[in-house]
Amino acid sequence: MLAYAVKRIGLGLLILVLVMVAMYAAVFLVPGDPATVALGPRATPELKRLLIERMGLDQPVWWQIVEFFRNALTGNLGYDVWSNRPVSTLVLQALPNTLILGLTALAVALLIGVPLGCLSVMRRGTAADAVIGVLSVGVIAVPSFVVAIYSLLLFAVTLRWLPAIGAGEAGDFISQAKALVMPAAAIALGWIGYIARMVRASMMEVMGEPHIRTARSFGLPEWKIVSKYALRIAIIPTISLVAVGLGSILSSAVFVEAVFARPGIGKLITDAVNTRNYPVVMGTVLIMTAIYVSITIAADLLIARLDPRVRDVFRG
Amino acid sequence: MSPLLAVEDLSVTFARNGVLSRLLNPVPLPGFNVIDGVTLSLMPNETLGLVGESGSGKTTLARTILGLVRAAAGRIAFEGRDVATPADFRAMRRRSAMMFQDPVASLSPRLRIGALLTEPQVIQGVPMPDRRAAAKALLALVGLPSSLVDRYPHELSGGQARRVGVARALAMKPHLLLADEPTAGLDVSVQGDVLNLIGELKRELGFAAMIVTHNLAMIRHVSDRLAIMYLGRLVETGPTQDVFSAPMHPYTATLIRSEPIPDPRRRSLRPAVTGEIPSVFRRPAGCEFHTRCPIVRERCKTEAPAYRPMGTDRMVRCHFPLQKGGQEREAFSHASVNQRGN
Amino acid sequence: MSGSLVASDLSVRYQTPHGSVYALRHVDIEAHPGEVIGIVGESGCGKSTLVTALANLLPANAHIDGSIRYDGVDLAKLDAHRQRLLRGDEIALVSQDPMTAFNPVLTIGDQLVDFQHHRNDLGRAQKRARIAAMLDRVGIADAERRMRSYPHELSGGMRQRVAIAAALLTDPGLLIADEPTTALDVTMEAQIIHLLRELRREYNGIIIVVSHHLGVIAELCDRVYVMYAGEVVEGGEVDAIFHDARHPYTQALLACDPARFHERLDRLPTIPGSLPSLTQPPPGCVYAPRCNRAFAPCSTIAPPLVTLSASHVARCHAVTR
Amino acid sequence: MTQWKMDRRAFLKAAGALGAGLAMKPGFAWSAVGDTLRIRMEGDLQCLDPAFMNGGIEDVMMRGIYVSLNHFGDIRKGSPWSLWGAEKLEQKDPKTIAFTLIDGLKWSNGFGAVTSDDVKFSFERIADKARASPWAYQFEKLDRVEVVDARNGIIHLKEPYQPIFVTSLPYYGGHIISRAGTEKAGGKFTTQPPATCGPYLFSDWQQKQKVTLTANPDWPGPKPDFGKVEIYVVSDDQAAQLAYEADAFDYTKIAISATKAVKANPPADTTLIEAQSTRYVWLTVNMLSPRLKDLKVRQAVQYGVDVGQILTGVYDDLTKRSTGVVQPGTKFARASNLIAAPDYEKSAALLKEAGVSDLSLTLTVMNDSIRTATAQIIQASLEQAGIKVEIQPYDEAAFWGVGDKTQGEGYKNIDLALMDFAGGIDPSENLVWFRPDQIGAYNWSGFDSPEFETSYQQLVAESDEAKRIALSNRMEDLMEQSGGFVFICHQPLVAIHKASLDPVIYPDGHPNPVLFKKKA
Amino acid sequence: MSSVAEASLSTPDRQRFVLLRALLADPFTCVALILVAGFLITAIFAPWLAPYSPVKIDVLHKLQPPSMEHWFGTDHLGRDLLSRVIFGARTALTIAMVSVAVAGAIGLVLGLIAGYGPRWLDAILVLTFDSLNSLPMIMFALAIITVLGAGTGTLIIVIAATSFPSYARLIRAQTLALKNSDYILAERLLDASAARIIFIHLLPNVVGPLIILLSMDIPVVIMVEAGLSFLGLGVRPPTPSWGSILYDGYTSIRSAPFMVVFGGLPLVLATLGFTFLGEGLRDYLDPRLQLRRPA
Repeated sequence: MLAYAVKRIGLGLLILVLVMVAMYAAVFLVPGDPATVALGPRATPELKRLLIERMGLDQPVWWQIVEFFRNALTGNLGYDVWSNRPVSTLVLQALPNTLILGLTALAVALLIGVPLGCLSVMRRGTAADAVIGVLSVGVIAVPSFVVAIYSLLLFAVTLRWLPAIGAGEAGDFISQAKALVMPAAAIALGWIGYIARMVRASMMEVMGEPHIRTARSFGLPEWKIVSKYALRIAIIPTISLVAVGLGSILSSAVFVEAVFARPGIGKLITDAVNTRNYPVVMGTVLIMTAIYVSITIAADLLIARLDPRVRDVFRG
Repeated sequence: MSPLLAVEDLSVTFARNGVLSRLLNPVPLPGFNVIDGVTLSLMPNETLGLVGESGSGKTTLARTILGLVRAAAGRIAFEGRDVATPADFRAMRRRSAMMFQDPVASLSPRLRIGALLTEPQVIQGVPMPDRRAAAKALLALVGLPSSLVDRYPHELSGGQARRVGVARALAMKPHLLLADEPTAGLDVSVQGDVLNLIGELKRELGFAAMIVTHNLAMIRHVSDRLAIMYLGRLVETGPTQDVFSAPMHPYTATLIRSEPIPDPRRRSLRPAVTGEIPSVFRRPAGCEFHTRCPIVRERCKTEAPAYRPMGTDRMVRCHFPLQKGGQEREAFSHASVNQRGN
Repeated sequence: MSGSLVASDLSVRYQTPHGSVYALRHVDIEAHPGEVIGIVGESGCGKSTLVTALANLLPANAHIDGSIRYDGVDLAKLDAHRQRLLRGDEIALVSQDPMTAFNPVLTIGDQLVDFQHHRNDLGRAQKRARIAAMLDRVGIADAERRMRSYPHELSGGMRQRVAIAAALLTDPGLLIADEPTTALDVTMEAQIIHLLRELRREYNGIIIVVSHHLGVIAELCDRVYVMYAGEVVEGGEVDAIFHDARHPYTQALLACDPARFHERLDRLPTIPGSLPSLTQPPPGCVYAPRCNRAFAPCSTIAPPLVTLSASHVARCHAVTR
Repeated sequence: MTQWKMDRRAFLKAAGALGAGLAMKPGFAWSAVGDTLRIRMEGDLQCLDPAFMNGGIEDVMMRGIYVSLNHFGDIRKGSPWSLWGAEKLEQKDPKTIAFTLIDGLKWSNGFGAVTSDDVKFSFERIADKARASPWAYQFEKLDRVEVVDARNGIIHLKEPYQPIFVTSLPYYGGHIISRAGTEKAGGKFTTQPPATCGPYLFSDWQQKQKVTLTANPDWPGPKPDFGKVEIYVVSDDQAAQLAYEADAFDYTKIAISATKAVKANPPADTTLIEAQSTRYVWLTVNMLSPRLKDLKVRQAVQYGVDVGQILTGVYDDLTKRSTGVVQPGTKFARASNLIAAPDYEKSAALLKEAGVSDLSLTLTVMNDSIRTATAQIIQASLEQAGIKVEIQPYDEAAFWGVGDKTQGEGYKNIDLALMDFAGGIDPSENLVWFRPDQIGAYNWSGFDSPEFETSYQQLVAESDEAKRIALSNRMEDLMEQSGGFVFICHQPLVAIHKASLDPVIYPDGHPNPVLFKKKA
Repeated sequence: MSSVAEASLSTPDRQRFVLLRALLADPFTCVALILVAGFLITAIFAPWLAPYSPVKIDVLHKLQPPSMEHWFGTDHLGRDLLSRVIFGARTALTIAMVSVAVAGAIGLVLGLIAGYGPRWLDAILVLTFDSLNSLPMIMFALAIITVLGAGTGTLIIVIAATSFPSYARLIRAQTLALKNSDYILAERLLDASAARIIFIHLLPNVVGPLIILLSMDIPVVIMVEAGLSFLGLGVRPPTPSWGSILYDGYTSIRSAPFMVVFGGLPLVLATLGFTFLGEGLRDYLDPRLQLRRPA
């Protein structure tokens, strides 16, 4: 297990390096530079040159990459071109908001999606199964910003139950929780569908296995077979899905973050990309990829914990 | 007469780790031998039964002989020549054939039977004026209707698939046939079909066969000689009739004794052997069988017995081989009871 | 008789997109407490359907006719809930493949505790104690440790012992062993046969052993039913079946088993021909197309069940008392 | 030269009247607005150093935390400037301006009184070429600031530069920072100003969410109406409008496309502001492009664009067609375009004359909704004139790179580009980008007119208004005659605010929260 | 190579009808089939079905609510929304099908190479797939789009480039599983060349699950296209696209809330249709195939 973890982490680091190299290649290819963007019609060539030098964009790409990693190893991810604040600070300020949003959304999605999937399996072939089936695909198909907009109209504008924007007052848990409800729901909705479908599909497969027949032959009640015997196995692919999903939520939260004016990593990176604020782009991508890779590793280790068969393969 | 196939001291080692973990772990973990020091030979036209329980390495041995698995040590000779390089193995494979345990699984599922049957010729560049006709001829050879040429493998019954397997194996008129569990999963009323077919073709075409199986009842009728495997090693070889009538290795005796007899009047009183088959990962010290052997002695636990000849045509790997009429034989006598009949 | 199992005129057919499959037709079997009943037949003979029907585990597309009376109650007429209550209480199943019969992600102990769910009177600790005792009885050393093991950590033979222990823990009146040794190596098979035979001494319920292996049936059973293409073609005392088989199929089947011959045969005996279609079963005798003794009525008129002796029956036009 | 003072006086009168009006109604109850003013801006702050700020929220914050010598009035009142940090601001001659700071201005964090040396430091710092401030052009003509005494100083210009009162002093460049504080901070700072002196203090910042300003107790000037200003960061106009409706702020700019609906059905207690911003929009026709070398072809394009459709389709007729880059409605605006209405036949005839058939052009455009909508109307209307147009959208950063000669020869290959710049209120601010030296930078038309250049130099030095008007009109004629431009409009500025307050918006479209008033 | 096509694609007629009948037997799949067929017909016959030109601008009649004249109303430039939705189907389906096919082909080739090729090559390819998967999609997309310029072709490249790694991983896993299967061993024993094994024996067997997966990914791609168009990085205006209708609808949500509905509805229906059709196909052809993560 330890050897496996070490191996996975090694691979993860390799992926991290490759992603950064790819990012630098992209930067190299993408036209536009921060000076042109920010200074708009007022930039003088000297000024542009100065900014470009300040960001090291005049150096060869390989040198920039080496520099980046050299600095990253000492915890220095570079400085925001405009505010000159450390990128690490920017990311660390934005990250909690997105993480909380993503985790809450996924937790909600799991709490609703998994039981729905189970219910669907227990009532397979019935109207309930059909309704859950259509609903889950339906909610996947509705773009999250549409959900966001309409819930904003309903709950913030018309009913005034929930705050329209922001992440809540710092330190005020209730206000933060209130500000979380709509964005989390907007993201969670589609995921409820995904998870319910995923759980149903893998559950159907598990339900056909001989050990379920064994459990039935001992007269175990169906709910117990589903919730304990089948779910323990059927949840495993869902865990990988959720792990990958958290990664994609972090970057795709940008629509929802835009609608609810919620400060977060999605907004940070899109803004940075749009203004060609390369140090911020690179630093954010590095941290995001690191998080993504660690989540995937964590999920694999969790799967190994949940499935003793896998666990033993790694032990051996 | 020189043997068609000679295997000497063949070992196969499975590495414990992949490339990456070898990079990450500076000290490589030791591999384990799934085949260990196997020596056997096969005469032209002879049928050898390779018998063992699951995990004994019999299938791996068969695959190693044909070069599908790389041997860690030992030597293989085919028709008097050493087989070592990939080219050697290719040459050898052109003169030999293999039948797989699962006949349907060994046929490429998206090809029709006609294409599958003639594929060996196509690959080996044998000129064929009419592929369909050639396929039909092969079907006829194994007693199948020619209408099957357009079928897909999954549309065949178990027996039919087995026959197609035979036809495909014998299409190139090999000198050696390796058959891996040719009757596994077949009903008794059908398994004879396949074996009879192999027997007939063998008489007709003349090839040597090595049949890998765990089915003792079947193999005693179709093989000339037997080789018994336990944990990747041969424990006994000899003419089939002799091995059955007077097994020398306690394991052989155990196997024969364990087979349930389809006669309620001759029920066995107790199982011939207790305990579980150890894993090749944790080979017992000394004689591998000592953990389960009913006549185990102290020496067996520490000292590995040599594989040594006994009499003219027999080899055995045991410190204390069973003698005809010997005392130890009692432990394996087929004690039976007829509960209702007496 | 109390505790007896009587299936009469039992037929099962499956609705499939390609039409009905008549998997079981007009089956009559009976079993009494203390008896070991063998059901033998080759693939496609309907023995799995019979087991599934007896254990009330038929899939939704199965349609059942006739009756299965266990202890006077017709199992086929019970609602799903009552059926479930019987399973794991009165009826226990040891299934075919010990490799896949247990949930791979739950420990043996955990599953065996759950399987005793009908015993509301027992606490978890008591259930575990029962498991330990039962594992010990089926010959598993170090029961406590094994209860903490996951199924894949056990060998096939050991898992089959656990499966038997699990079935016995529920104290069933009817124990069905579906191909209990098929997936095992021959040395393990011998051990499981031995175990089952030992257990029956202390067990008073019915044991039904289903197998395609004549040797296993001969070793274990008191009475045997031979099945072919969804029908019971012959039934009787084990000795009568093996030594005085009357139905041509039984005779042919016995003749095919190479284990019955000690001298080398040049040609192994076989049964020529193939199974009839179960979608459209022949109107006459199901075995007629392959039978070497078939005569005119065999292919058109379904043969009656001929009683040959008190316990020996055969479904054949050619047999006589 | 005198008009500035007159404007100031006029404003003072108006302010006095307003003050009298307020005094007559003491202690009235505020209907919806409390002591906190909540306004919404689009982007977050990045740098509060006036020399390196980026605009937007920073601009608005600086109006609160710093002080400039003068400041603007509301754009709807013609953006008159008035005194603010200076109690006296006098133009002695075309090259000298004397100022006196108001009494009692004090730096925070114990950096003492605000002095004329701080003014000198602030202005000269931006003008210093070595420092490479992007705003250096605002003080391009600054020679030096002479410190007379603690509160008095004189601004010396290298040459006459009229626009200084409106382009430099009231804007970011004119904000005064503390010499002592800045030097103590190492000469530069970004988000933590070492010392501030304005009516508000920068008290809290929640990144990408909100900035809070609280009243500065040491502020010697007139107390602002609101004790606290919260500036919310919401980039999306739609979201902001919804948030406003959910009572999250008191003032927000809204999307132009939403104006019609808001007008028809305004949220409760809400006033809609419609004004014309200084942002001017035009279609660039690049004469460097091989397809557009012929003036006739360019004129065909000029005749082929139906600007009226753009005004209706994109701007809901909230604005009128521009006659150039100079703000319409001001004295400097041209009376009319030379080509005032589309004429497809004329267009086709011109093409025929030029011997061009199957003309197919690419229209480079930024990828936001307003600009792509405009581009599509241009495309449709040029299609009627027989010119095929393909729209090539770019994101903002890539867009600016397209016409940048430092990035290769691509700028010569642009056919059409939909462009818009934020302008000022002096015509020179808007015309400067079309000088020949801007080719390959911001003059994407490749417009290379020596007469334009000389006129420009005259324009900035000239103080006679009539001459300036003539000059600027002539320059716009030159632009149009070159075939390189189709003037579209100055974008409307649309904002909504609680009816109970009275906002002040600068010509750049951003509010000055200091001047927001509560009203009955 | 023709034998490959023959092996993988030729299905006897009876089987084809069996498939169709089986698909129609399930009510969901039946509805899905109708929906998909509907969208396909709409896409193909768009010019005949649309009541107006989708690019005809009429600014005087912009943002009109649904009426008899304009069933879906008009957009912010006064274009007929129904016509744009109809032509949008063409855009959406073309992009979805082409990009999925391109990604599938790349994934197939690379997956086969990774699965059947030497281990070092496999390691490199898998690392590449994983890295591409870890790359923030938006940056990646932006890089390609800004270099190549927005447009249908670019969109296809972006979608193909971001989605092929998952197909390649599937194919690789399948290939690895099949590589040691009996029939591949049997072929190796016959000394079949690597090309023969890959193209005649592996390809037809891995392509089935891939096709199912691809069909299930079509709705995902439609969503991605809509998403990128929403960001203004999708098809070039004035090409009608559901995503740009959604975006235009969003910018006029207060004045014309119906636009978001009419832009979103076909998207939702197409997603529903393709998803259920894909699931029906999977259930029928390969029930054990695992669902994948959403894109």
